[in-house]
Amino acid sequence: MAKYMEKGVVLSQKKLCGGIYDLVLQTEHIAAESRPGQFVSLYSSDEAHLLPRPISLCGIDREKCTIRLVYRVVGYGTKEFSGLEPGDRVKLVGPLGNGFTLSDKKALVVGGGIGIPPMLETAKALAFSGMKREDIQIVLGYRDICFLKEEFEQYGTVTVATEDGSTGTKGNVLDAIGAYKLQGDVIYSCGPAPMLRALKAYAKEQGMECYLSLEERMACGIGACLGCVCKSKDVDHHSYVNNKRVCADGPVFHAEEVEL
Amino acid sequence: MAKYMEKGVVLSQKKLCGGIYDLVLQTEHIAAESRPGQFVSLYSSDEAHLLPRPISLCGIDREKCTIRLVYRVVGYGTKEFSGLEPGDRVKLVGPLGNGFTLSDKKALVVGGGIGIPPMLETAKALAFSGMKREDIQIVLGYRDICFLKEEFEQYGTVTVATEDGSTGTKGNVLDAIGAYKLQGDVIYSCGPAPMLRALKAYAKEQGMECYLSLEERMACGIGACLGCVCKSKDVDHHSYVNNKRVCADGPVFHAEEVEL
Amino acid sequence: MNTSVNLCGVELKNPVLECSGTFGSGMEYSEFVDLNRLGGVVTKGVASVPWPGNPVPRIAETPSGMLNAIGLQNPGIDVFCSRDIPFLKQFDTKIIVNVCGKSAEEYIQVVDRLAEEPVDLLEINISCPNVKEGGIAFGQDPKSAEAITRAVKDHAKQPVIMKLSPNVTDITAMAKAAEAGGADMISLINTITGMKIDVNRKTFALANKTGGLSGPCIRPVAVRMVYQAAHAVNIPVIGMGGITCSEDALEFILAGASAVAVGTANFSNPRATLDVIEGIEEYMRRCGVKDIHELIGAVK
Amino acid sequence: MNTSVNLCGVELKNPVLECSGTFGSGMEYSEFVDLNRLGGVVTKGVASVPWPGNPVPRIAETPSGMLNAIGLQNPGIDVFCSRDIPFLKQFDTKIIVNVCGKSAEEYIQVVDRLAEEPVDLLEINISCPNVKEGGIAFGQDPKSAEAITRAVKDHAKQPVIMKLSPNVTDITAMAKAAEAGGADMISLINTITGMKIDVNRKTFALANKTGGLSGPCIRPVAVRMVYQAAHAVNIPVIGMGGITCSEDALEFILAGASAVAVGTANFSNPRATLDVIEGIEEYMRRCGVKDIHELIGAVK
Repeated sequence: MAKYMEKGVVLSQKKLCGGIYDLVLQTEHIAAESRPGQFVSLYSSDEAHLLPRPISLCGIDREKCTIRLVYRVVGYGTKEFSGLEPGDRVKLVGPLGNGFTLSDKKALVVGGGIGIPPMLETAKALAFSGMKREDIQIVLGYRDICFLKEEFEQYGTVTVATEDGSTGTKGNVLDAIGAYKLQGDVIYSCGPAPMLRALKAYAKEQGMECYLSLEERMACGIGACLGCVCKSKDVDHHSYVNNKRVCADGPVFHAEEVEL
Repeated sequence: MAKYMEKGVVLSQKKLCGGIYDLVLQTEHIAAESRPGQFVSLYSSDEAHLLPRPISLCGIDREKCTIRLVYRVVGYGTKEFSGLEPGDRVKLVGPLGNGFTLSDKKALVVGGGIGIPPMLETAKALAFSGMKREDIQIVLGYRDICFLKEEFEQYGTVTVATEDGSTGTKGNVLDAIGAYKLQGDVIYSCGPAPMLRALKAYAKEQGMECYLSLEERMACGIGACLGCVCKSKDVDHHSYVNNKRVCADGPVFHAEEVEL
Repeated sequence: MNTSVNLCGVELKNPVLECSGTFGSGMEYSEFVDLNRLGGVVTKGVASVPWPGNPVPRIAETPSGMLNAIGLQNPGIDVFCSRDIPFLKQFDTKIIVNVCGKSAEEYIQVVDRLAEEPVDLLEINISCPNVKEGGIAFGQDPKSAEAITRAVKDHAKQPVIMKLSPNVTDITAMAKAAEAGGADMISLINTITGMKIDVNRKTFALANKTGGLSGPCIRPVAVRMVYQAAHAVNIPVIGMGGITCSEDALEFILAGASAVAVGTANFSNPRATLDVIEGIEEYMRRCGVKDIHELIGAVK
Repeated sequence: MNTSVNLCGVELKNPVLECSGTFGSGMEYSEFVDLNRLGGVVTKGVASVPWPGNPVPRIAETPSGMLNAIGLQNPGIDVFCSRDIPFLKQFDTKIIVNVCGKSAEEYIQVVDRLAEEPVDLLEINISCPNVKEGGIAFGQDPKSAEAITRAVKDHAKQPVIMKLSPNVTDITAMAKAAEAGGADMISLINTITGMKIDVNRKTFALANKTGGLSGPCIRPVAVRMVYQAAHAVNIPVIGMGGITCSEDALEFILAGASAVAVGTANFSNPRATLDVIEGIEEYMRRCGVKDIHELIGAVK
């Protein structure tokens, strides 16, 4: 898979809810080469802010060559991106990372917080692969306001958990899975570390295959700097020291492959 | 004279000729307190560029509370300002410096290069003070393309020198003054150091009063940091070491007061 | 909510000062800042006699920072005592006089002259990289630093802050040397020696060739050194280096600084000191911090 | 127009390298950069055995810069020789292997192992601030630096570059120590030790507490030290520290660097090395410079 450095052109941007933005970019090559679970690095135009901001792909349109990024404003870079308007250009590099390896097994698609967006393209890919709707169980965990939920409903059965109980099960995604006794043979997931840790334990207990998409501070984003490693069960093929690179060997890992 | 830190609102901007821009800002307080020969400090919105960019006042409209800045793109800051569009906001501090002390003596108003813009408001002030047109001799020195020339003609008799000889006298402002035997009792001037040095010598030789507006790298722009001093004949009243502060004691100095 | 800190008997209403040399004696900035709001005003360095400083250009911009080579231009202690101190006495803030010299004798002359003046603290600058003699020569060798500290302390009537240079291999050795010499406090960091070359004009950006690097660019170095120094000595530490906002100031406080100073940020935002003070108060409210002392050195 | 430079018998087609640790062994960047265009590739530091490096977070952004505390994670010399060297041999560029160790013996093991490998130059890292033993311990004391240089030189079959730390009081003493120990060249600067505190989480931004500061923020310090070092020794100097574009690179060359290396800029612009090479050529055309040697050390 080739990687490209481009100037993406903003096609649209809207605010989904407090602090969450939905940005669509026209790319030259990136969309055509992208798959669910991969990410792009966006760059600030401010010279004081050097490092790329890795943002997962919420949507990929290979024909129109557009990508959709749904992200939370957490710092300088994302604040800047939230001000982009149609026609503006933004430097990006991608597609990066491995993405999800999908199968036709009965799936639990689990997203928590700002880990929800990449699961949308993942759910879509599963649905488009011809899987039955009832074999795609989608579980979304929010703090309070639900974003992207209606879009997920196109691709499978959606179960929601909210921390404040305002929608669905009060609690986290594990609470929702338990409450509805959701079943599956494989878990695809992205979300905060505690959620991934709980899913890993749950999958092990249930004898399920489980894939986790991790997050870590990155510098190069392409596997060269070794900034964003995670502890792995097996030796990694870069340094042979049980440190896999989140940006290049991941961000998606088999749950048993990594220590959380 | 009070100083203000404000967000100026861009009313208009146009390119006058290669690298020279004409920017009009709506200010809250600054215009009302400004006088010819003073300047404002504009700030980059890029966090990597900290220092103010001192830009002289080419025009002041105290009633509408607007200021006009005509500047050359010479680096990062001015490049950024040249991209400002109507409605954009830019941080500025002003008015700064002493400005010209004008009298009703027969005047030679001399500007060279990007030292021309502040002389426009100066010529206007002389004209509006009721001086006769023939007592306001304006001499402008350009590299090649003449900007603001027509506007100067409203206020006095304009003589032009160009380095390439494309308009007026081929050479510098001194060549033009010599060629037309221009007379006056006082010189008000702004321009590159060699021009000011030549004017100082000429004024001394002719027994004329002469005021020079100087330029120097600044940090605070308000007289605190002592970054932008010039050698002065008399002890300065800040440090008593013959170092006058261009930003606070100047930028306008009596020619005999400073060493160039 | 308590934001006041007591530095060796001197009670500051809040821990926010500004850095010597960036604020004059406050006169120019008093158009933008109510000096009564500041914990204290740290004056531009003053010597026994007027110093003319370096040739221009004295200033160059660098990424997220700047270089200066002012060279401690100052009017000397006589003018300072007759003009700057009376000016500052009009305000309800502490007066901290930064003292510079080219020899122990020159420092002592200034310190002696200030003995009877209404000055709260002395900051001894042994770390200016822009003067040829004195200054940094005392600030890069522990033995010299200890000796000059002791010499100053023997004369000083006010508590003494030794201002340290970051241009050293081991900041803890310098901090301990100041403490051993009897310093009541230390402040750090002064600027880091730097250089900029104008590639088009093929010459140095500064007439002095080198200058002192300051601004947000050096903040990570400053926070590290303040943390190391605070863990090395038992006297209060005043932290500075690239503070532009309250978050920056809190980094230093959490690292162990009992007070902080705002420097280069005054140039990009004349109100920076007030923004820092207000931001610290807001942070304390938001995080339920009742006393600023809960934050000093809280990150270990 | 000649852009080639000869470093102790090794002819680089141009003076542009990248900094060890920012570019791996070039594999990942070869998707963005034709490695044949580079003067040479400086590899990530390699030790005698695999090193796991530090816990995460290893990276933090700072104003116009970043902190890293990777801790020299590397696969050890055996994997390196069987994988990275053959990869690099495919390209028409020079191979410069960065060597790290925790003791003289470890450095020597790597140097010995490389003796028969098709490697052009060795860069000995005595300046990494992110490992507890070795590294910077050798790089902050002239006597130790001289000794490790001599030990390495006794074994090395390739010319030796000693990579110096900026975390010292006097860079000229370190440069002279390397020269006295027999170094063929020196390279500088490595990162400056820094720290960032997350005030909201009240903890260090890096798991290692401190990290190495790099990026444009440190460029003025780097240019100053390269200038000082180049005037202190008679061996070639390789300059680095915050180079993002050709103007930055030219600052170092004018200050006295015979070659330059692009580091952190690779992260913000994967094509940065090529941009620097093309920019230098364009500058030489514009200014009528026929040979890059006319520029080396031209600003005195």
